[in-house]
Amino acid sequence: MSTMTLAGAINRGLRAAMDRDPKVVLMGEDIGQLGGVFRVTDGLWKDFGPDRVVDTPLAESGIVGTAIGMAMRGYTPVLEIQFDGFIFPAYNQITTQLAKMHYRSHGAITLPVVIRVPYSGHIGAVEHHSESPEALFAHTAGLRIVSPATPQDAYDMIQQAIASPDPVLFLEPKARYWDKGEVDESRVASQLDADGGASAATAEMSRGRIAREGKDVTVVAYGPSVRLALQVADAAAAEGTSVEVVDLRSISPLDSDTVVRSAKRTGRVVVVHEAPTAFGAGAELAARVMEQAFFHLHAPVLRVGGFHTPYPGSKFEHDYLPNLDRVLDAVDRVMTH
Amino acid sequence: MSTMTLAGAINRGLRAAMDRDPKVVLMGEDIGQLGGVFRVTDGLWKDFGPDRVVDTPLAESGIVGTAIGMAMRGYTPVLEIQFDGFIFPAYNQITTQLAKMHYRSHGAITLPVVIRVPYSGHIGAVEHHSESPEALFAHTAGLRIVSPATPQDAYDMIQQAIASPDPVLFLEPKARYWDKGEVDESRVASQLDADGGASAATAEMSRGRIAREGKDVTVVAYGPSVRLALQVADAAAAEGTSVEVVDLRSISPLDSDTVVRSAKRTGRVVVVHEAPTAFGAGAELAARVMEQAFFHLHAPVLRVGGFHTPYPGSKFEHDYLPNLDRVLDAVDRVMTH
Amino acid sequence: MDAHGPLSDQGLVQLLNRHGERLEDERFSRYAADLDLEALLAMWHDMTVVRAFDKEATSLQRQGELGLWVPSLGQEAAQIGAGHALRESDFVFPSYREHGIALTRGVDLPEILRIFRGLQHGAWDAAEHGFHLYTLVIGAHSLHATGYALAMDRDGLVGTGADSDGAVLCCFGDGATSQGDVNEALTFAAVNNAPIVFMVQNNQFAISEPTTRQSRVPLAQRGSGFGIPAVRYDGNDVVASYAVARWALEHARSGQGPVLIEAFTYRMGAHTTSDDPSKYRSQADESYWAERDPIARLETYLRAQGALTDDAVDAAGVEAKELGRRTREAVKGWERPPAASIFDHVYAEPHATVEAERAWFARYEASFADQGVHA
Amino acid sequence: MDAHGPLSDQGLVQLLNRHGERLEDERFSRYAADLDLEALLAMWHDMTVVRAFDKEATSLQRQGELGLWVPSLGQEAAQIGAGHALRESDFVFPSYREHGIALTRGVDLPEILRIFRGLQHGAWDAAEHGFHLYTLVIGAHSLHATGYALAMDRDGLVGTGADSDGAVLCCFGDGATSQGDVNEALTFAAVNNAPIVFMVQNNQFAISEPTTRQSRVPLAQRGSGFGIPAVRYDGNDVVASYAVARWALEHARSGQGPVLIEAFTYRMGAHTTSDDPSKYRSQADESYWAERDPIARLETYLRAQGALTDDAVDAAGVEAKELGRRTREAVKGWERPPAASIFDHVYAEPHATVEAERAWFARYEASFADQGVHA
Ligand SMILES: Cc1ncc(C[n+]2csc(CCOP(=O)(O)OP(=O)(O)O)c2C)c(N)n1
Ligand SMILES: Cc1ncc(C[n+]2csc(CCOP(=O)(O)OP(=O)(O)O)c2C)c(N)n1
Ligand SMILES: [Mg+2]
Ligand SMILES: [Mg+2]
Repeated sequence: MSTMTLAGAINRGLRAAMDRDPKVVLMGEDIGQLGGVFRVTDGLWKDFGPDRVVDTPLAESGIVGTAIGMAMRGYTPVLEIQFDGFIFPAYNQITTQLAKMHYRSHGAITLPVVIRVPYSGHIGAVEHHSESPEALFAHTAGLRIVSPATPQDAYDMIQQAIASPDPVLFLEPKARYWDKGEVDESRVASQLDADGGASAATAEMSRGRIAREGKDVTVVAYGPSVRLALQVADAAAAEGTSVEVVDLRSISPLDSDTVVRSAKRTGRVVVVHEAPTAFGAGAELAARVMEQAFFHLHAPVLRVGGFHTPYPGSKFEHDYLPNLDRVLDAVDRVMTH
Repeated sequence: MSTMTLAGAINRGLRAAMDRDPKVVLMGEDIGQLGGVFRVTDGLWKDFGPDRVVDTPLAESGIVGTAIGMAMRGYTPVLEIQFDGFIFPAYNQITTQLAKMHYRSHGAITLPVVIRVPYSGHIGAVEHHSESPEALFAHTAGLRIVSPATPQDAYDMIQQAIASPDPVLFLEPKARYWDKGEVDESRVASQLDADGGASAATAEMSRGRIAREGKDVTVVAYGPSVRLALQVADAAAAEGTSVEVVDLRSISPLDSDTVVRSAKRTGRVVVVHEAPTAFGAGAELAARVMEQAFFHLHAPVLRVGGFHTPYPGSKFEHDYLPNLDRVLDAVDRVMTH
Repeated sequence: MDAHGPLSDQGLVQLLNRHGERLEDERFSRYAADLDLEALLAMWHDMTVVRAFDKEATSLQRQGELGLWVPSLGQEAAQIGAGHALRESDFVFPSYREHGIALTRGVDLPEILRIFRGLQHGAWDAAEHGFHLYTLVIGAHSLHATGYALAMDRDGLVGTGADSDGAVLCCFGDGATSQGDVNEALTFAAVNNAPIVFMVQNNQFAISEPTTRQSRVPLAQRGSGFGIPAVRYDGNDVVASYAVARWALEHARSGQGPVLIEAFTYRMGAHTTSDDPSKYRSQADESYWAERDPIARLETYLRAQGALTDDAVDAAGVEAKELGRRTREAVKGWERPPAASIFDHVYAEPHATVEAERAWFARYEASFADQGVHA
Repeated sequence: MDAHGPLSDQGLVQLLNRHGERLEDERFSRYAADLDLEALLAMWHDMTVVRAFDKEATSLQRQGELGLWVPSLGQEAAQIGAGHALRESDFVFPSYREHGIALTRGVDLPEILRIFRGLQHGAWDAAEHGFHLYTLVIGAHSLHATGYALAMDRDGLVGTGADSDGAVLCCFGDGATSQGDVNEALTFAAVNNAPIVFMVQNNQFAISEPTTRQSRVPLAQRGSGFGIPAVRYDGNDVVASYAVARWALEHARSGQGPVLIEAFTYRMGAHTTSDDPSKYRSQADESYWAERDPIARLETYLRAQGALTDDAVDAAGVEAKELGRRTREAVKGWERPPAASIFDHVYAEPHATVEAERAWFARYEASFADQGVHA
């Protein structure tokens, strides 16, 4: 066990994956000598050289598109998109090519490409640097989408994502990059070294976890919002409400089973994410909980997310994003039934 | 009143808009001399000339991006994206630029760009020619998304979309292009000629309509699925179930008020769309109906859509897409409560 | 700057003119030096085969057996010439019209029609043939091709002088040159010195739009903007097509980096069977290009050389007929896999949503078996 | 093909060298002929103002008053030269570093900081200044610029010879040239003969990546690939910057179509205040370029001409100080609009979702007023 920041855990996870498999190649803008604008790849260029840590031209479609070609020849490209808001030039390559090639080829071509994206807000940034685009990808079959909330998950899941034969969008909660936590480095190593490691790893990263047990209300979150959900649980506990927190970890697949099981116990569900509420991941979760646990629900599933506006200037982000008060307000509302 | 196909109604609507406003310029691939691959712009190049009906280079990002610049100088570009599956190269321009410029400029810049997209399936086409990408855009604030289901709506709504100062994604149900219907051409003309015509037009195209009244179950659909919903209503009626059909017409904004009102009457809702169910527009609608009509619901809102797979080969599309049996099955299921 | 537009025939490399006469070119003749009459006959053979196949596919579409067909009519020389210049160690990224190259890569032509019958999106094993699946999103594959070429380089398959040396041939049309992706591919290839040949088949149209809507200079000139050497040639001349492609592939294989070649040709047929070219081009234009038919001029040459006999022509006709028969039978004989196969290969590992929907679908289908169809 | 890489200083147009000596250029001197000492002093003035502003903004960022700052340090000559070549009838599409051009377009510099203080995304009236908002998605605005230019052409504002004739100046960096959008912009501009000048400020870096990661040939060469005339010049030379930009703008305004100009310069500061250039470039490199400082060389020249007096320098210093003070006061004085303003201007017409959320937010805020903050 060692203590790491979430960013540090990803860095260590990348290093472990590169040590494990010489076909793992990092590609992105400024990830080499600079170590990425968030320093997540710090030191890797020095230790693995410019052929394993590649500074690409400034073109996201080109980064994803060339990665697809490399993956066709057996490489495992791990890409960095510099900020959430800059993934869209690659949207065509991701949704029409990366996501569909396995299907198009009847399983003959697998594309184990990982796309790392520092995402979400709360860092006081300028436009396009604080967005949460997960729902814009989750509708497209062929992609997996995960987001770790803790250093341990960051360390494990980046390696599981790299081991998975499927393309994975790996969303890194950038406001949590400097959060520290204990990390056991041995568990994922033994998982991946075992027979069927890639399958086990894929399955594991696709499952949510109960981050805190409770009995009155289920609060569902992922990535940057898990910490908020835990704060909500604390605050609610002080008022006598017992909150169960589900950390989804995976958005595609969405581990609705874990949520539905919890919802059947609590009868009340609140979903939190930074992405706009409208047409967000919370909608899918709400719809599934209703479909599968309708007769257990005491109250409608409520959603707390960003608003249906562009991400505003950073001086407004604390009003725009879910915060303790807004989530507690939703908890109170579901508790009135 | 005259009889037109849905494609013909759009053609007539475009012509009327071009007659009304010399700043309306059509742009797209093969829309000129050829009249578009579906002939929706047939005859317009001949009558308005190549400056009003522009064959562009083969680059969707370029089409949308240059249209933004033209709109900044007072033009109203009406774009054709040749097929649904080819809108993604323009995704960045649409979501980070077109959708956000009004906000970015604090309202100083309006971009009345209309993007026409023949969408949805059932035409026996090859890959990328049958998709329903509405949910991939509805999460982004700043865009309006509408889809007509009848020639009358096609005629009215294309003109309302062009009159609207906001960017509009105008989704044309291509399998319905050849459906015929009566069209009253005078109504929208007087709406647009009146004071505040653009506002009234925008508001009107943003509202759903009750396509058929009923009392047991509300079936919600839009675009290509409205016809299916009406067939379901007929079939259900034969079995003694009274189905109310809501034609949403608008996906952004989603006219959930009309649906919620209906849901409060019937207590049962089924949403149908061709797009994959997971993370689709049906999820948002289900979540809203639950939030706003929870205690009126006798059964969970059910969704019938495409599956979480790429759009399959056309020999499978009838299995992949919602059909009479699948929707009736959902109607039966909500009726069991 | 070239003063000529993108449809000019100035400065085209040509080694066999439309009258079937061989020409010399200082730079490229030597790349055609190994083309003896036997080799040329083999090319003629392939060109006739793919044209016959094209005809058959078109008629199957007309009969309703195919949803669509994309003919390569008129582009046989560009494709067969390039195809014969390829080595087994090379890898091709076609767009969707490269049936001629498919043939030279050992793809059984009728298999292509699985796509156009709506049975599947990809219809052959890309790795086995060194021939990637067709990509319908214009230009998207140019980046895959570049990445693949970079991977070949990493794998030590470039510039060693060994037979294992290879390069990528990436095909796209004149229209595709306007796509951002294609230009990004040129950038990535240039800065990384990728072993790739970008081959533009300028068939003068992107559906209805003439190449003048995509560029105001010849498309080969695009290369220079990225520091990529480029050549423009008569794509209806199979000898030049072979020679230029061979030069380009050798350049790339030997580690000298990317090349752009522009085959100036003409789409003699419709864009697809859904298209009606009479809407946007003249009979005169079509006649002009009919006189420049790539197969006819090779025939003239081979006949003049006494290399093409009536017997050979007859034999090719018989073979074409047989291919037609085999194609028809294959197409009509294909069984559609069960509906539930739509859930296969969405992911390589199980995905809960797909598995849940697959299970639902199985129950749903079973309910019909139990109860008969609803209503 | 140019044998030199993208960082070569071969073939740069130069009219004022680093020693502050004027040079002649056969083609471009005449475009600088109208630059008398007064005009040059005005340019010097603007360059010093924007540099002073840059310094103030950097220190405000260090004090935590701004989230970020993007200095234009070192690029003043390229920007002020171009800015002085503009007419009021022209329209500029900047990227996000064109504070120098902003100044010449009448934007009150402190206003720019509203963006970097997180108050808003756009901070001036684009139409009023003929200066579009900053665009942070690299290259995206190049297409807007092209469309805008085409609209100017439609509006009869090109090639008439009248003062109303205008052109678009579109600015982007070396890194941006790799984006698909920029290349699509070149295509759309070329085939439509748009009145636009694409100005690449090659400051040798895209954050940490040297221009060699974007191209293997000089970026100006990109133009020829699209049939667009191009010129490469010393972007630290304000005289050349003016002359080349003037030529380019006249070319475009007069209806002769698009031009690409590459200002070869150097980003003397960090990419942004979040960046640490010591991670990826040497002190030696920075010193080399410090000797080529665009302001210093103009000063040398003007002093040698007796046109720049100590008094003038002092006066500029006072003005800079005053601007600094005004900037600090402005920044600290801006009031944040109410939170509910985030719902404004999402759409031009009411949108049900926004209105419902706005209403919810009003109720939610009111609940605090009633009950105090939760918990
Ligand atoms: C991104 C994208 N946009 C539009 C289309 C529709 N489309 C199919 S083929 C074609 C024309 C392509 O022209 P060209 O590149 O010259 O190739 P050709 O068909 O002539 O071989 C178009 C516009 C597409 N397939 N992909
Ligand atoms: C599409 C996109 N990708 C990545 C970024 C992040 N980013 C901001 S500036 C920059 C470098 C730009 O370099 P260049 O074009 O040379 O302009 P410069 O900053 O040097 O003026 C990058 C990668 C972005 N803003 N947009
Ligand atoms: Mg073509
Ligand atoms: Mg730069």
